[in-house]
Amino acid sequence: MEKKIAVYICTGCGIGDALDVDALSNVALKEYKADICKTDAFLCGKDGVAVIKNDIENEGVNTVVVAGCSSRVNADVFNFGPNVIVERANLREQVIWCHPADDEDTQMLAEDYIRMALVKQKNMNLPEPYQVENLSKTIMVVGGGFTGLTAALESAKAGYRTVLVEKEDKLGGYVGKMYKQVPLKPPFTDLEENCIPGLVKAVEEAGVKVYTSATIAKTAGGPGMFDVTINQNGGTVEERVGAIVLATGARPYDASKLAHLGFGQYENVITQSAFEEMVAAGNMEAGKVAFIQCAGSRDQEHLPYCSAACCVESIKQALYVKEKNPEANVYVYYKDIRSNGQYEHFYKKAQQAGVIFIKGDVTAITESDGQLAIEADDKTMGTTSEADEFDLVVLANGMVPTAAFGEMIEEEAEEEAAAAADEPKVVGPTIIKSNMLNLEYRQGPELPELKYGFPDSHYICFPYETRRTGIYAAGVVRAPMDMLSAMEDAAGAALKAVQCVEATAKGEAVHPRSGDMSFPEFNMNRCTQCKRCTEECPFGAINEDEKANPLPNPTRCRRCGTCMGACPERIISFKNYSVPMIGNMVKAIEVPEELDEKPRILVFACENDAMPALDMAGINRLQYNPWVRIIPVRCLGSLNLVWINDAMAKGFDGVLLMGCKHGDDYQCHFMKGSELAEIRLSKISETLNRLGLESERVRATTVNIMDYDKIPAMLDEFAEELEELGPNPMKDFQ
Amino acid sequence: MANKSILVVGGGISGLTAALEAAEVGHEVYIVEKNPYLGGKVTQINQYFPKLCPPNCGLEINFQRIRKNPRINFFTMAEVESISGQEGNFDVTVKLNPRFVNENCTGCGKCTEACPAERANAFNYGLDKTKAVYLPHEFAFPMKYVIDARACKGAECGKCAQVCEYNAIDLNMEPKTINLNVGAIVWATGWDPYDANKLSYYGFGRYDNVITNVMMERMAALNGPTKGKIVRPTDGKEIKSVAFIQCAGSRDENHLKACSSVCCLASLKHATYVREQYPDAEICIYYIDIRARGKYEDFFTKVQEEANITLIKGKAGEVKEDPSTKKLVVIAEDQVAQEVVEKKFDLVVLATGMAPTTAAAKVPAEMAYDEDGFLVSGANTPGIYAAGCVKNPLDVASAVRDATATALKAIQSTVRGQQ
Amino acid sequence: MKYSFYPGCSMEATAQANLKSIEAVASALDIQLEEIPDWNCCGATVVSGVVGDFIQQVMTGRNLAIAEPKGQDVVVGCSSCYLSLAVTNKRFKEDEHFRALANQALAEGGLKYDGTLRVRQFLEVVINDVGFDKVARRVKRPLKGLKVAGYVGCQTVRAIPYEFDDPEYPVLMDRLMEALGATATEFPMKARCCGSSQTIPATDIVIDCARKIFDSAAAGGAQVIVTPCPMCQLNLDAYQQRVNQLHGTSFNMPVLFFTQLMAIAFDLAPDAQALKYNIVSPYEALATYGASK
Amino acid sequence: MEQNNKPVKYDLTFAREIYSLENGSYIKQCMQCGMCAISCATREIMDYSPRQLFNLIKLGKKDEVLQANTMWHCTSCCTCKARCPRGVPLVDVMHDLKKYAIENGYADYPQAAFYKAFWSEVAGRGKVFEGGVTGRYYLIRGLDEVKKAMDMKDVGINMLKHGRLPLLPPKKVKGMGNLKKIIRKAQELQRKEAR
Repeated sequence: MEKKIAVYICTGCGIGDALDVDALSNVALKEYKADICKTDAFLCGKDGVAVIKNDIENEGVNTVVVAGCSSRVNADVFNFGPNVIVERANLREQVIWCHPADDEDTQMLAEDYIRMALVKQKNMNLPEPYQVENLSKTIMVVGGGFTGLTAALESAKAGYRTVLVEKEDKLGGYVGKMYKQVPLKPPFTDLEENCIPGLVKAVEEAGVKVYTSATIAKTAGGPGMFDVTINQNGGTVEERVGAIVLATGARPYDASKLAHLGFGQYENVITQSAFEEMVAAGNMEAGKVAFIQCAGSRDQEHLPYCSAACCVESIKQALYVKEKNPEANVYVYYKDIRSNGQYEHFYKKAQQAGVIFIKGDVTAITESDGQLAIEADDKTMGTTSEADEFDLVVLANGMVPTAAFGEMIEEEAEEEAAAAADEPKVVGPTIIKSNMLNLEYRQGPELPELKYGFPDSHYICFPYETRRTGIYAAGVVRAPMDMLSAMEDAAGAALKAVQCVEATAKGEAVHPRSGDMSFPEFNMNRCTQCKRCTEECPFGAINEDEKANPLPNPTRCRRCGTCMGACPERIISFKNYSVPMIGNMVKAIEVPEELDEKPRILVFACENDAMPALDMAGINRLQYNPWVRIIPVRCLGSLNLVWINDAMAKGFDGVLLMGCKHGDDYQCHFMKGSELAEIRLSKISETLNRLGLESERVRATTVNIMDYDKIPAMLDEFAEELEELGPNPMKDFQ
Repeated sequence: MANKSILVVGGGISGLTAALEAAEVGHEVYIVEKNPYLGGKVTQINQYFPKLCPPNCGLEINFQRIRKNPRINFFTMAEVESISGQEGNFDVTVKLNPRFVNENCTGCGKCTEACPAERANAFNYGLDKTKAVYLPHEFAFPMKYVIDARACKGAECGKCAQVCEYNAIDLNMEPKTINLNVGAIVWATGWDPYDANKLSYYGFGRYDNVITNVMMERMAALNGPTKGKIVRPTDGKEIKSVAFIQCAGSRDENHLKACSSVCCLASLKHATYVREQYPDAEICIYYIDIRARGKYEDFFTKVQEEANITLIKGKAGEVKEDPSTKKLVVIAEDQVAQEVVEKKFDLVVLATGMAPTTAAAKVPAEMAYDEDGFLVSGANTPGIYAAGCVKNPLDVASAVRDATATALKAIQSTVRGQQ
Repeated sequence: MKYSFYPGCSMEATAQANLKSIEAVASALDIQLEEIPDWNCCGATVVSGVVGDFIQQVMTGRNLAIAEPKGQDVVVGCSSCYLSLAVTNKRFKEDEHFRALANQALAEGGLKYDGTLRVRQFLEVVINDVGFDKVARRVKRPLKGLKVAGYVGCQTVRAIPYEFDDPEYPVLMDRLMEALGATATEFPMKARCCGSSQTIPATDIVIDCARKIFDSAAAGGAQVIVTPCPMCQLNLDAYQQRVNQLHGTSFNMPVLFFTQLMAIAFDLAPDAQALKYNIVSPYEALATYGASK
Repeated sequence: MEQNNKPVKYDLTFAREIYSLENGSYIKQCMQCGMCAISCATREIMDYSPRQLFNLIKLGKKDEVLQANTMWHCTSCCTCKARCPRGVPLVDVMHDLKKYAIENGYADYPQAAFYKAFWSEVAGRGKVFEGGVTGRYYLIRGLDEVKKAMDMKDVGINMLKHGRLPLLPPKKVKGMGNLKKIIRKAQELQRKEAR
């Protein structure tokens, strides 16, 4: 595309008063030879926008720089369609609102931002979407229990061909074996008939292709083109599917580990599931039953988490006993009754039926003459209490996700690890070989676990965030939950699957860069097979051949640029985001000579959290050091060390990386971006020192969106420390 | 031919999610939001449990998604007036209330400097004031000012209009009505904090040092009325002790019959706010059951270990104020100790629960509600779905999950309507 | 405005001042009260403890059955009676099984109650049906400067919680006092228990409760206490001296029915003010407002 | 509560009896929040808070429950009833427990005598006359109580002086015969219902 570049400088909101606009125009026209440069007092107003539109239509402008407010505002106003590149130079929030008006330093800052925007434009192209041939929009659901059946039905009802794979010979899973189920609708008081038979029928009627007694031998490819090998009855079937819902459920916690509650010792101490089957089979005759909650759950020795469903399930089972025999004596021993939300009504219903709830820790279970006795530390009674003559004691033994069973993936080959022993390395997520999807992914065959084997999302706002694009976990395999939640979760995951196949068809990324049509391209000629990209991709998008050549799978890619940042040979780039693009922006910044005593600090800021925080500092008119020049990056994971070189060589006195929080409660939307950047940084400190450059000149910090009040101090303190170090010795070498 | 577009009523986290998820599948979506900004209740939350991360982070991403997606149309200061038709073809009238600031607003803030009138800041639950022309909050999306007609002195004052260089102030703006035709409707109008004035035994409204959990969020927030400092409202001084009263309204036949699901975790989170600012403050939580379900149990465990809190099993019965010191006495039956305990605190935080907005304002269509007023999804009118906290009391992650699921239900309605 | 009226037993003995002032205030406000013919005791809160709620409610139901043909709202002047009548009425309305059974019993006396009436308190009728404005207009001698502790007590607001005012921090009687020109004082104990019918079997309880109430009223600077409840009035009035003896206090706090204060502000006759029944003399505190013997 | 080390043992027999009382089944829905314990005007002198009493019922501690002063100290102020988050009508439950205690011979408290006196007065006349109730009360309680009453005589004299203790009772209910029939029928129905 032949670029015709136009720069529009808005003088509104005080920009015109604070800055020398003519000088800015000169930068565009004279220094950078922009085709057009215009100023307007109210660029986002109708007339201002009309000027730009007119230039696009009549002057052939196809590349626009808007120098005015932040790209966080007026994005719709300055959107001129898919064929016009628009770049914003933020003169308002990050220049005049946080720096003094009519000031030499402020002016220099503004001019640099114009330069950076122009260079950025020169180095970017309109992305062309990645298109897949033989694309499939089929949704595959793995697991035919309550969640899986629901997910399959929901996606079929949305008009998508759906495939369901179940390892047992019968659909229904854990819920299928239940006598009745907890209420899923108001008034949340009545036991409901088991929904599985109806659900199975509906799934069949909706035309879902069902494979029972089937397991997945292999899942290759990526979204829109997953090639799945299904083993069934000794043979194999191939399905090409677009996206996958993993709904393989959970298993009850191994009760044999609950000997302290009499399991294994006394025949009549049974599990929640055994009780369910007993009632379903019509074999439950007990007149006195105790339910023991948190049998395994909320116990650091067993399952540290709460299994979420057991309280309402036990309430339900207690009601079974009362349904059969209203005179039966039923006791529930609990830590806290967790009948959240409207299940409070269900709890009350059980109380009204006469179920006795005892807040207490069971201290002993004994048996005499076939009847059981329970001793408990009875909290609200303030004493030890005993109850005896139980026919049955039912342990609410919690749940463990099916994804937790199997061997853990070993870390990379020993020798490699040894060779790189002095290099810090990001520890990848744990993957357990649970034999469910058998993904042909370089990073391992299943979804990475988050904690306790649950392949859950780490994000509160984005519960379907997945580290394997196009594969969404749902139901109790994802997190401990009750049936009501699982029902919703199934539909939610189905939506995400549907969304993924639609986006893939258009060549667009899915969350968090949804709609992004760019994707990384590899210049394989220069690849040294170092494996950094294949290891570091947070989404496992890049496979490897035997010679360790990267094999990118663009439909798995989320466009964060981590591979681009990782690559020492700089062979990976996007049409609109590349190592040279940022490098040239660095180089475009004017670095005054040492004698001018105007140091320069380069900031690479994550565009998700740090950039808005910087904007917020401006909105709050917080003043900070005018030596900084800020370059937004997709994610600090995309930080390529050559940019640091460029900056140092150019004479910058310091470089600061502003990324998201990492660690257990990480905030990075690409999982490890900021952490990777810091690790990369640590690798060059030695080099810097060797060059006589203090490694303290380059550092990383974490900023969240609400840290805007700390930004001035953060920058000012860094500047002070740099002053103590003195100017960059490379400054005047260029 | 059915309409494939979807109306989402409510622009909070549930509504935004439902709208974005549907739009990213490829559907045209309209969001109708009654506030002058999108984001709803979560914009007023300081941090989410259990990660203690700022909600603005996720909102920022969601607003980015809106900016980049041409299929999303939104209306702020808008409310649905009527709905007719059926699944696949609903006619909806939407009233657009006057903002008195038009699309010319650049967000420069000159008007606020000129405005002589003040109003109680609803965003901070009345804990401070703004001018009559104000930016709802600094992360407001869209970033446009708005005029509170009840506080504004009107056209004869007109100072804001005089200083605005962009002709953005229109003090004579009138309400407008627009009509939309959509295939499905998602009702995601969320919740209101339960009115703590109704819990007279806790003295809210009479004792200024009794606040609610939502006020605590504002107080702890950097962009809140105290710039993030947790202090005694009566004198702005530091606190040495704080009590959290759980189930203030929830799990109560006289108030909210359901459990509000989030308050236990919210109070545990608030305990971390307090602990961060006051390493030695006494923190007591009065509770019936601590409901930290699923993996939230880890957060409960962590807060117990790290924040050094005292948990008292016993619903707080009463709060009394010492008029001279403004200290508060909380009386409760400590059931483990089997005794009535009276303890003094500088600050009492009521963990008030979630009242669905539909307890007060019904959907203008044939719908069903449960005994607390929560909307029953799709019960009477196919094609109208409830999402998020208007349906169940949910934490944010669950509300987002629910909203995502509901987006699919709405899409199904538009598919069904086509057959 | 016409109503059926249930006076209750105390009006014929300890609370004659209540009856007299209600009747006078009612007529001054154009409220017609028609006494339910041959009414019987509602059983108060006591009878249930001997024979159970059902018997007590059937007895109460007899009064409602007698009143039903007139179709008028039933106004009650005594808080305890109101509790009985209101709760019984609610049960007749809402509990079909109860209604059928109770009517079987009432049939023995040739009666039947379908639960069609509304049971109300005189205080609430004055506030909601007459209104503060009309009351204020009727005032002849505003009680300017008089500091009044509005002691609403228990059953007035808690018989049917939230029906009329906040069950624990009611404010409407204070507003009524303000309509008379008086100042309602800060009074945290305004809806706490006076000890009720423990007067005879456990006087200590009443003394203890009364002490706390006086303390609270005095702390708010009240000159007089007003109440709608005969039991409260009796306990606080008749036992005030006893409280002083046992606790070494020196409370001298007249305790009036709110209607007595209305009668004064309306400048009604001494008989309507019925101040002679007050044990703690109100004359001194109310002298400037025209309280008369 | 029990101070020895032997655990107390759950026995639901007594609980079932209490549940069968007119308002007894409400006890089942108590969720042990303890709101009632704080609400009570006489909590400081109660043996057990209502919550504890309900716990004892659940446990089967008949003697402790029926000998407790809890229900007798209830003043029917309705605070607990208005506040109970589970909607337990505690005042009405207390009525049942009082009735049950009287019927089962656990009625040593002066309040029980007062209650009985009150009921006799109502059953006999259809209306209550304070003088009559007091007389009947002292008949039941005996001389000791009269002595205590003498301590209070100044109160009585004051009331007399102010015309608040008429010596003669008001008129009986005219339809007393019918009222008695109604009560008899109600008692009969009540017995039937209890079964």
